[in-house]
Amino acid sequence: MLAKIHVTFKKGVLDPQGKAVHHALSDLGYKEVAGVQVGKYMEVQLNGISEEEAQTRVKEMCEKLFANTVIESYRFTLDSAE
Amino acid sequence: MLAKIHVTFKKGVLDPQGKAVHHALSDLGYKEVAGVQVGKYMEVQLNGISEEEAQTRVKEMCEKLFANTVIESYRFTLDSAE
Amino acid sequence: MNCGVVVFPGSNCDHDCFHVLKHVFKLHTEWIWHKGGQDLSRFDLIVLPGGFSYGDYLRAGAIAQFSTVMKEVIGFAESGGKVLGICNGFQILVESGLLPGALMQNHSRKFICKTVLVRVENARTPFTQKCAEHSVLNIPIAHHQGGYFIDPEELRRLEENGQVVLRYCGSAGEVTGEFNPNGSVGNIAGIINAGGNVMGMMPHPERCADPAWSNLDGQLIFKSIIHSCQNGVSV
Amino acid sequence: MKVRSSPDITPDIVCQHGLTLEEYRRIQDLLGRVPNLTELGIFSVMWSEHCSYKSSRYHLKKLPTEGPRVLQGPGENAGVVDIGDGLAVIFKIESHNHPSFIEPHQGAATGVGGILRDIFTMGARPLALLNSLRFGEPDHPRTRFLLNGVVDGISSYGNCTGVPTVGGEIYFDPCYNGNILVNVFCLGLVPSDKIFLGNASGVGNPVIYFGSKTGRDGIHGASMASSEFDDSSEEKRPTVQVGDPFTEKLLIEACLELMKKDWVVGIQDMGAAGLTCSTFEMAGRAGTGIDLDLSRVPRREEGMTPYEILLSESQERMLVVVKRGMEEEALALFRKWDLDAAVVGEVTDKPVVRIFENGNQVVHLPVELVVDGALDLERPAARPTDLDAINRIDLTEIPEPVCGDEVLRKLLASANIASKHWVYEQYDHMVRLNTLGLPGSDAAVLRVKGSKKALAISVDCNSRYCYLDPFYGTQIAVAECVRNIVCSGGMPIGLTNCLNFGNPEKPEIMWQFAQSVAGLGEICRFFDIPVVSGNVSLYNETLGEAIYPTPTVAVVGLLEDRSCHTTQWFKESGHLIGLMGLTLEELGGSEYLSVRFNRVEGKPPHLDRVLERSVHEMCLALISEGLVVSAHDCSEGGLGVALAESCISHPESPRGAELHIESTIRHDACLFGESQSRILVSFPENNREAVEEKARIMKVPFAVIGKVGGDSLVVNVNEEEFIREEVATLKKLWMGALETYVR
Ligand SMILES: Nc1ncnc2c1ncn2[C@@H]1O[C@H](COP(=O)(O)OP(=O)(O)O)[C@@H](O)[C@H]1O
Ligand SMILES: [Mg+2]
Repeated sequence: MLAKIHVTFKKGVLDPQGKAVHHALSDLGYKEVAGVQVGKYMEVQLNGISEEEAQTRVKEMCEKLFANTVIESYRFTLDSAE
Repeated sequence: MLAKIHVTFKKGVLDPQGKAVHHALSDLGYKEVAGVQVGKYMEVQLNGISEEEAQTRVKEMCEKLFANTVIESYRFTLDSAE
Repeated sequence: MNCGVVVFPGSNCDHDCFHVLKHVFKLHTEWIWHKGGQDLSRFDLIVLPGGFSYGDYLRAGAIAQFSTVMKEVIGFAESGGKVLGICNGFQILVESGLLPGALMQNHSRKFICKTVLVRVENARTPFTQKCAEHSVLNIPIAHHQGGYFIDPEELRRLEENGQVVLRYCGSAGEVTGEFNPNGSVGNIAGIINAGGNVMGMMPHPERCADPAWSNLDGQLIFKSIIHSCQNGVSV
Repeated sequence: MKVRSSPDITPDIVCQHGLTLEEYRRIQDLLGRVPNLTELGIFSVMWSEHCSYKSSRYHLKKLPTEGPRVLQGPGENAGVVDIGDGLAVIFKIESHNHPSFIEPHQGAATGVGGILRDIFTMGARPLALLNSLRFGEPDHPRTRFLLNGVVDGISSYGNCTGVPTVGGEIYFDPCYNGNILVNVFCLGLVPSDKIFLGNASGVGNPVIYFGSKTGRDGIHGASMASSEFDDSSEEKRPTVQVGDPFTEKLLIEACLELMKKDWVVGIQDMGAAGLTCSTFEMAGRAGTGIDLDLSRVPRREEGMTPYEILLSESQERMLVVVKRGMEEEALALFRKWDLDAAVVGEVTDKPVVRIFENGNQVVHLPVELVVDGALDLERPAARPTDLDAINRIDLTEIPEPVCGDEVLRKLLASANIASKHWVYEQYDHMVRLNTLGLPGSDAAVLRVKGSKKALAISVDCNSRYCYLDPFYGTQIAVAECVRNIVCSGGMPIGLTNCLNFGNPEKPEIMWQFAQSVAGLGEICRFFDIPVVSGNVSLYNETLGEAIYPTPTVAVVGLLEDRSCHTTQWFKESGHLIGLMGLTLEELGGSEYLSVRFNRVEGKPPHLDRVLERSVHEMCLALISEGLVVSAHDCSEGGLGVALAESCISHPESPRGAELHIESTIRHDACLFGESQSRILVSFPENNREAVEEKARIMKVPFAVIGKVGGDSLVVNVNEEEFIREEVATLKKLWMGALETYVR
């Protein structure tokens, strides 16, 4: 099973990377860009557990390790085909 | 329109962060974890362009800026609802 | 001899490079602002200094490669001008395609600042000709993304062409994993382009070139450049 | 006067703002009316402990703040000390404890950002950063995470701004389990006639905002820094801000360029309490008023209320007053550096701050009332009743080790004593080519370009001593810090401090505080070192458990000739090893007691101020006359650890040593006791007479105790071997301990 995890800054938290990238894109002439957010993406391969277990376990991993829930939020999907 | 961009390391390129996270998860007792990949996730808000244009423009941004194609690959989706 | 030191927003070894060129080696040295618009042809050497250009957000050097001045630097290099990229400068050179490969996060995932040893693999470049072949230099590193990467095919080509100029090593010159601070393939610390006029290196020669310190190994790099600019050198 | 009204202010709302009902009454009395909510917000931050120093000001007044070199004492963003040649240094230390506990990476990073701004806002290029860190016991489940996060945060921010982090200190102790400390020091260099102050003078002059846009981050940050943690603090989380070191770097360069112009009137960063604090303080110092138009403030988010804009603690923002007519030039300069900027107000003659939004007046407050209106509290103080018991120690209960090897190994591998290279190698400590004395010796040494001079800097505090005796503990912190400076060749010229304590509403804590400040004042007067800046961090408690009193001090020293800078490690075989000072039978509060017996008790070592000063003078004389080649003070772990460190801290080649010590006290006290005023030196045999002569003249107890050489550290006490260990082994233990722990 593959867990696909997205971590992004919470609303209202400054995203310095997004800001700098937005600036760069504007300079490069991409005037259509109205905003950029830069976050993290993680793929975690899980073996030998049920989808239900995986739900709780991945949630736990996110809270403990992947996301800094003070400033970041996370979401994930589980893909049992992979 | 919202472009959602994923950048991950190419096969064969060692992902030190993924390795470290994997290690940390094992230490924390998540024995079910068989592998971790850490990548980047970007959301780019685009205004006033068609989906077709967006396809070429975002591809360009990825090649130029978001991914270093020597070591990374990218994929993206366009979400016209957002 | 005219030297130019490029200033990107976020450059922070710009002053150090400027200081060494101007005050230690007494060379005519000018700042080059990242917004471009200068004719670079009057320079003999352009230095891309260390630092965190544009915050190094996203990837080190990723944003800087698109600054106006980089177009001009690329033109300068293509017409044979000498370009030295140190640390962030090296990262910008690989991002902009002037040098092959990529620089990845250190294996430790930590910033590393300390003095390391590097072996001179090719002492016949304009940047190293004052070093003895296979001599070992003491040079500080200070980076977060210094792991050099290149695919095996291209690596072979680099090696065959003598484009690998510096490698991390032990005090007897031994090139082993133990002395690799950041996970670079083949312990690579510095490379040169095929044309022999663009060099990128992670270690900071400007940090060991001022006589206020006892270690002056970095001077060899600058002396090499000065010598080659003044006498010309064939690669 | 028309001020937009807002919902009724209930006692609940007052409390949420961290104000007491008494303070609220005072506001109404002085104002002659009920404040609106925005105004209440302003009082809440400006009258918070963090901004008003209401519990501490009464005591701080007693510190010596003047001296012939002092150009600016406390009261501005940082203190300024003259170093001659037309140059001055600006320095300060500040805490970022609470934010770092909640989010270690960003908390520490923004702490660095804040202290940098305090320095360059006065016109100085930041030359160096140091930090003083306190974590819980290594085995505590959060310690590793917090340590990693804090070091990462400091490294990412400092490195990116291009300011070297050249030194610091780290301690681990269970008293910090629920309250870590992150104190950050910055020093800058400035021409002594080019110092900028936070002054809004000149009626009609424009007030310009520049830097990052204002977002909703950090609202209530200042009041958070002033309130005790409880279990619900977790919910205060979104008040943590994210730092943008890249923007800070641009701010540094833009400010330094700006300050070359002769039309800058006054400038101040927006730190705690953001736009509010800088507006009121700048007007307050100049005796003027300011009209501010919030609709012109650059914002990151839509729909922000005046309350939010005024109280936001978004990072990397500044406020500057320029001469009228120069606003376009100023804005162009900020554009060059890609910074947001806007004229947001004007200096007025009536000492009142009026704040407008889209033409409506939302705030109308007399400056003095806001800036100086908080009552100085003379909080009751009482000596903790259990202190007598804690101070008693019966050495006969403590078994003496037969051999010192194991103790020494244990001490060298203890987190408090082990090498901190894992930490400082994550900091760029060399950038800008000034760091002559790299981290790893007693003090950091920085050259002053364009002169022969150099600066030595150290931060110190052994809080265990301060817990056992806050008065003498604080004096020892200063003494040790100065010792580190003189060991490196520097003459102390100024001090800054960061006083970290628990909840001052408790008489025992207030007693610790008062004792500590009294001790600090007395010793600084005695050593003739002015206190030029500082910071107070109170309420360092979780669930009623206070930290040990931790009055961190940073001392800056001057070397007239930078070639005289000295390091702590032995240089060559055959050199003699000498010890200045006296070793007494003192084990109270020692690392030895803690590591071997897990006991924190007794009294801190005795401090003989006169002897201490003579030792400083002798050390400086030996160094400046070139008589010694290494100097290292004895601190945690005592003589044994100081000897080992002198053997193993050489960056390239460790050296062995053989010692012969005469002693009439317990062996463990002799080697691991932490008697003060001791410095270990090494020198070529030829200098022996001259060194001994110096000791005689300066009346410093001195003994040659051994010789550098060999592969082992061998210590004989009264001709009996007490320690024999290979230096390679010791080095491995000492170098690897922290790294092994963190992994
Ligand atoms: N947090 C830190 N950041 C940078 N350097 C540090 C830190 N902690 C310790 N160091 C460095 O490690 C060395 C030893 O520190 P320490 O044991 O506290 O010295 P001392 O006992 O002489 O005060 C010093 O050079 C110090 O600057
Ligand atoms: Mg010391």
